[in-house]
Amino acid sequence: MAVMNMIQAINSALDVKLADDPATLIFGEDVGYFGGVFRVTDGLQQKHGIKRCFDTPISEGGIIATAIGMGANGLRPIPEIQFADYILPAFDQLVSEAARLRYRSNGEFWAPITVRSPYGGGIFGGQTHSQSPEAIFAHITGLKTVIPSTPYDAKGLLISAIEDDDPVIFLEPKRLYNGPFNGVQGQPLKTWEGFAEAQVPDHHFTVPLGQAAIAREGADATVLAYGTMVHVAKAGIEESGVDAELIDLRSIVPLDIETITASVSKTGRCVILHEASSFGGFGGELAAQVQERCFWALKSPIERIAGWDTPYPHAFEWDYFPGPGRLAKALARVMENR
Amino acid sequence: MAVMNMIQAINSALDVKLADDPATLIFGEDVGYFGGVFRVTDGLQQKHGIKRCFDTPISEGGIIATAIGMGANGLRPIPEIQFADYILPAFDQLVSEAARLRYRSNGEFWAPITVRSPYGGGIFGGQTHSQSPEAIFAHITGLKTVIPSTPYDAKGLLISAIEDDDPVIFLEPKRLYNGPFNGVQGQPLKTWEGFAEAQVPDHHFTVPLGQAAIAREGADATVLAYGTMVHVAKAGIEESGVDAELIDLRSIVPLDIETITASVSKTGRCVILHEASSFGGFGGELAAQVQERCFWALKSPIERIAGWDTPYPHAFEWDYFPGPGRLAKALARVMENR
Amino acid sequence: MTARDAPGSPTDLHVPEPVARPGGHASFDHISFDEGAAIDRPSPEAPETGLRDYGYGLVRVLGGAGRAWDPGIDAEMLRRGLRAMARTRLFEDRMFRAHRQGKTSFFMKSTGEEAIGVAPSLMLGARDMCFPTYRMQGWLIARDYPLEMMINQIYSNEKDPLRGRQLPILYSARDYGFYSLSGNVGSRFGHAVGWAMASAYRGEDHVALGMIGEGTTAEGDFHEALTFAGIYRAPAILAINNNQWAISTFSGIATPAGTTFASKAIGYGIPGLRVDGNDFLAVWAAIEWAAQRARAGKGATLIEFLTYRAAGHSTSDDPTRYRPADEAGHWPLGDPVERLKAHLVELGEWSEQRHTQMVAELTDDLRSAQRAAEAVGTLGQSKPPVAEMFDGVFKEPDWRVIEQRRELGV
Amino acid sequence: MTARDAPGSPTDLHVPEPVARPGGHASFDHISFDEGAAIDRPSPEAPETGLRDYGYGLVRVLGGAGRAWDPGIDAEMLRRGLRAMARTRLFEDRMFRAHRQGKTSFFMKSTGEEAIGVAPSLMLGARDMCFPTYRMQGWLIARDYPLEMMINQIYSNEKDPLRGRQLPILYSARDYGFYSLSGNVGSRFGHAVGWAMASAYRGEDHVALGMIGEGTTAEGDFHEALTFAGIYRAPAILAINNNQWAISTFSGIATPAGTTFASKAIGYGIPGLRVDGNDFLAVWAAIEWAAQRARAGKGATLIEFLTYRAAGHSTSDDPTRYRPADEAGHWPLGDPVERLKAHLVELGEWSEQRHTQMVAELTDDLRSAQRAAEAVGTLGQSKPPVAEMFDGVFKEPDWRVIEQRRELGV
Ligand SMILES: Cc1ncc(C[n+]2csc(CCOP(=O)(O)OP(=O)(O)O)c2C)c(N)n1
Ligand SMILES: Cc1ncc(C[n+]2csc(CCOP(=O)(O)OP(=O)(O)O)c2C)c(N)n1
Ligand SMILES: [Mg+2]
Ligand SMILES: [Mg+2]
Repeated sequence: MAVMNMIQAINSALDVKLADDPATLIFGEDVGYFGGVFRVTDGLQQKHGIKRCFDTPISEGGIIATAIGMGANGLRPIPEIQFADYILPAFDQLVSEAARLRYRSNGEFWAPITVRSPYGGGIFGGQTHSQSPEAIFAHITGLKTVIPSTPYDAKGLLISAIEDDDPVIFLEPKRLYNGPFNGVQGQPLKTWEGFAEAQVPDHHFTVPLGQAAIAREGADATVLAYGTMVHVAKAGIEESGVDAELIDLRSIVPLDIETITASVSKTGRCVILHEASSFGGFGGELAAQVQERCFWALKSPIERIAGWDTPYPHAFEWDYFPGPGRLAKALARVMENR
Repeated sequence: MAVMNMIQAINSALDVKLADDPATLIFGEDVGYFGGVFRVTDGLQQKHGIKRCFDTPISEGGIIATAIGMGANGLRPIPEIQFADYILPAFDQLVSEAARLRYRSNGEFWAPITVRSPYGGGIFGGQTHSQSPEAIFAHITGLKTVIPSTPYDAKGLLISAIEDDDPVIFLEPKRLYNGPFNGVQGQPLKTWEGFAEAQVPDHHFTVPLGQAAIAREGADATVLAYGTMVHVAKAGIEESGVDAELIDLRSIVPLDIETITASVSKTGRCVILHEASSFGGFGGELAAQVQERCFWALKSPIERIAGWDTPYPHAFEWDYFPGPGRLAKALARVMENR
Repeated sequence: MTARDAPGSPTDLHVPEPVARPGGHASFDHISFDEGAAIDRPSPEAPETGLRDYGYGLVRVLGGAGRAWDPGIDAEMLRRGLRAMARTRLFEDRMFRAHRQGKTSFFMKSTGEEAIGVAPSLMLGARDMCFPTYRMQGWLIARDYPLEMMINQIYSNEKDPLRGRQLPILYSARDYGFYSLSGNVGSRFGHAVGWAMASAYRGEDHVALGMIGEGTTAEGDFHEALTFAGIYRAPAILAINNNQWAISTFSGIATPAGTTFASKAIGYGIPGLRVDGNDFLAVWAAIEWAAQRARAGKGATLIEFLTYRAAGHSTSDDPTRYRPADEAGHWPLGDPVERLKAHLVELGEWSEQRHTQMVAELTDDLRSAQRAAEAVGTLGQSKPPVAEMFDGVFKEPDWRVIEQRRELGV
Repeated sequence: MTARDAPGSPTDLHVPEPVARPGGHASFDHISFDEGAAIDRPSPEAPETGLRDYGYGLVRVLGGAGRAWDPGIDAEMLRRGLRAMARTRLFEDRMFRAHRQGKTSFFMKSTGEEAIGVAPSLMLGARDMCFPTYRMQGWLIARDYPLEMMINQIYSNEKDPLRGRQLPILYSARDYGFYSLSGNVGSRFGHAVGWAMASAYRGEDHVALGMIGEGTTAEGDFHEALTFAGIYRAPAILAINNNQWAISTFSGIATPAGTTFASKAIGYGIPGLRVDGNDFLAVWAAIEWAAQRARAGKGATLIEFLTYRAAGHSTSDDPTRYRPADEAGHWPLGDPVERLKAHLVELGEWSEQRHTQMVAELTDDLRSAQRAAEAVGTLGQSKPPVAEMFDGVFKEPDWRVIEQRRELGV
């Protein structure tokens, strides 16, 4: 057991899998000798050899196509896309090929690939280093999408994703790499030091895909969040004074619908929080599911707190980023109806 | 005024625009000499010349990139993507470039392009000639998405889309090209002959983007649909015997939220119908909006009737396609709560 | 000083057009059929820098000036190739008619292009993998994939090996070295490279054959696959079926006149061969050369097979609307079946009579395979259990499909 | 007969590595700097088929063996070029320091590569359009785009011409022929082609210059742009900045050793020139040749500019982690500023003293521009009104941003 930040935890998951499964292979832009622009693959080439962890051309479509072909030939590739914004050139490969290969070939071929990519804002990355594209993956039948919020989960979920025989998009909240973040800019930076979720075993362990975590128990409202927003939600709940239950979804496909419905059935109120722009975002699916399944329990409209329906603007990062204050207000609103 | 099927109506819109605006240009796979695999651009090259309507390489990314560059240089391109399933290789161009150009350049450059593409199933097209990708466009800030359900609207909306200075995805319900279709397979094919919506003026006219049509007035429930599903909805409402109001959204971005909320506030019940697979589909956004805005009016959970969460399977097309029977059942369910 | 805008510019938007449209005179005079550098067969281990002219030549055996590329195949194998090509043609004609009879929704033929499916199938090994286009039914037929199974797939009936999930002819047949097809063109080209890299990674000498249509070379996938293949020296054969047409679009909309598809190899640092695709022996020889190169650890080869799409694009197509009706007759490289047959006859290894007899046998086989498949059912008459629609989205079903299956009551 | 799997295969996964990593000996011996065919300057209207060797040569003027490419620029313009390059370097150094001082979030330099931004900017016309990479601030500086405006953009302050919406240096400056940049690499390369086609469509003789990094040539966008450019003979100059590195990744991961980026033109039927990118005159000459060709209706040219990224990739990068610290010193093509300066001195048109004086003047200008921008504010101290965040998603706002703006109370 060691204290790990999220970078170290992910690095450890990759290290464990490179060591225990010769079919695993890591590749992507700058992941080899250099160890990745966020240092997530640091030391892996040196330790496991250049054939296990290597640089690729700047060609996200090519990276994913190559991974699928390798996956169809018995390997278990773990490609990295440098920023989630740059998954888009590979979108056709992910949707038309990775997601559909098993179904269309009646199980003759499949794509056991795990696509790691840092997503989300809060680092002044501007429009193309800040986006949260989970909604467009969630709609694609045949893709799983996983988003951890702690170092422990990051390692355990990543090992599960790698060992999963289906294609998994593994989105890493880059704002959480070095420490938890409550959504309020300008405070002194926190590290993961001292947080229980940063106690991470060195060895192999898994956190199963499709099981949400109850990050905070509460009686009066349910907050649904994932990734960076789990920490923002904690702060927002505290600020609101509402006794809200916080569910960290951890994977949005598969979605842990039971934990969600059990909670909202109990609390009767639901606020959904995500960083992606609101319209057509994953919050819509969550709201639709919750009202379908918990309609008679609901005491208030389900609220969505999310990025505005604009691109992610550099100077206005902290006007755009859905912070704890917006959540607190939403909680206050849903509590008006008793 | 003439009777036009949807192919003729779209062709007429293109013809009108080629004639009245030298900045318009049509290009895509097989659209030139041949007139398109669905014959939508038939005769346009012959009439307006090869520089106004021409074939392109099989390269959807290249087609859209070229269109954006032309758009930035004063033209108003109308590229065709042969099937909506094949928009995906151009997804990055649409999202990272077309949708964002105006915002990021503070209005110095923009992409006044209209991307036409046939979408949807019901023609035994199998997994990659049947999909409905509207949800992934709806989530993208900066893209408009238009889906007509009649020849009249197709022409009027397409002219509006072409004249719009923002990028528009114009999805054509291919199952409606030659006639309306109520979702029940195996009946004799209907043509557009005899339908009021097929009376289409030859000349220039517009149907504005962002205004839904009330396709059927009703008091007890609201059905939201677009494209092919508008016709399925009519049949499903009839089958159910429920006095439902049917709203044909016509464009999902911009969305006519007022018409929707006015209707559900009146009826207190809402069923959403689309052909795309359900999870993460545009129905989620609609359900979320409706419950946010009409919560206190709702007498029943909002129901979504949509494609199953599987790829579009060839042999099971009519098990997959959400037909009027499923809608009728949903209407019956929502009517249980009075 | 910075303003250089000249008045009266000679620029204009250039849109290439084919030599002839319906009513015009078909001609292929603008295409070079010179053997050029390819009159010689270089060592498969030769460095790429010495091979840059091969993309402008033409590898030929039957009717070629030299015999450098003659793969020296025995008569038995030549007859096997002839048989597989003839069988493919008969099969496709029959299924095309089945479509016209309403027995399925869609069909595609490879008439006049059979050598490109058949020769690599026979040449390559059981553990090599083909990443086909939809014009390679010949690969399966050459490896004796059961015809009845092919027809069950085409009919999407209860015995369809792909369980009704796929459009006709979008087969998958792992045990026959045939990777899963899909309706999207081009998107598996890079899978061939990844597959080959995995093979190399394990030190195996299995090679991947990726195939793409000449029209589809314009997709980004083509470039990405070649880039990766060149850099990682993937043991892959990347081949272009240049059948002159992409639906109604001529090959001049995929690459400008005056260049060749094979020459696209040059930019990727791999050899490019331009090959008579209607010459069974040339196709075999080129594949063999590239496979030897790959197995020797020298990496990938790009091959352009010159051929002609004698049929329409698919059952949805009518080629007389966009090309001269007699264009096929002007195609200088003839017909692969006729050419191989003539060669065997010339060798004294075949005769008209044996050919007629073979066609009769093949027709009988086909007829009984079709009969067996039709006993199961044609499209709409028979299909796998509807419950199977929900299987295989993931390895294990999640609650969504479980609930939905229940909702549908299956 | 079909099983050809040989035992003991020599295949293995090949992953290219650079000549040297930190601690190793930097060397560029593996790269050819021969002028080759490019010792001559062909007619800009020459057919492409005769130009295929140019992609392996090197266009040089300063220090080259021949003078065929000498563009004959007068001393006044040479001094203008020198000044713009020096100004670019000083500007970037200053802004790099501003980043270190916390005045902005991010910055990128083009140190050692200034000729590639500056020479085309001065050579091309006011109505031509550049589709830049982020290493072309020199283009704006050469056209006297106000430095203060550049700094306002970098600081995202209240006077930022892009209203705080973009990451530093992702400028847009239509009136200066500078197309909107974005963080995604490669995705505007095809816009250059579309823009050029529109120009040709109207019979105008304005050309587009598309620029891309050598690492980014691996994207599908590169291939698609070249395919369209070749087929429709777009009046576009498509240029590759080959500065040897893509962040930490050497150019051997973008194209295999032994080939060149310029030779990628061959497969698209357009000429490819390989050019000394640190030679102001050679860059000018190559752009001029390609522009003449484009304006003559002969279509596009691909140009590879050989240069070296002397700086780190960006403020987020530390190149000593992945390449020898002294690698820049081994770069055979020197420094563009020093070379042009030496040339002017040799011509008797410049002196050390004038240079020192120029640097002093430029530094003064810069200082006052920076001061003016800082009077407005640095990142976080000043920004445009928050309400503007909601503008410009569409031409007209829709109800979503109107509601959201209200919700935010701005
Ligand atoms: C990504 C994608 N874009 C477009 C299509 C539509 N389409 C199907 S086949 C075809 C033509 C392909 O031509 P070519 O590559 O020359 O192959 P051929 O049919 O001649 O064998 C097109 C455009 C598709 N299936 N997939
Ligand atoms: C589509 C996309 N993929 C990845 C990145 C991340 N990235 C930014 S710059 C860069 C390296 C580009 O190298 P090169 O093209 O050689 O240009 P240079 O920086 O050397 O000028 C990468 C990988 C990106 N910005 N966009
Ligand atoms: Mg073809
Ligand atoms: Mg570079």
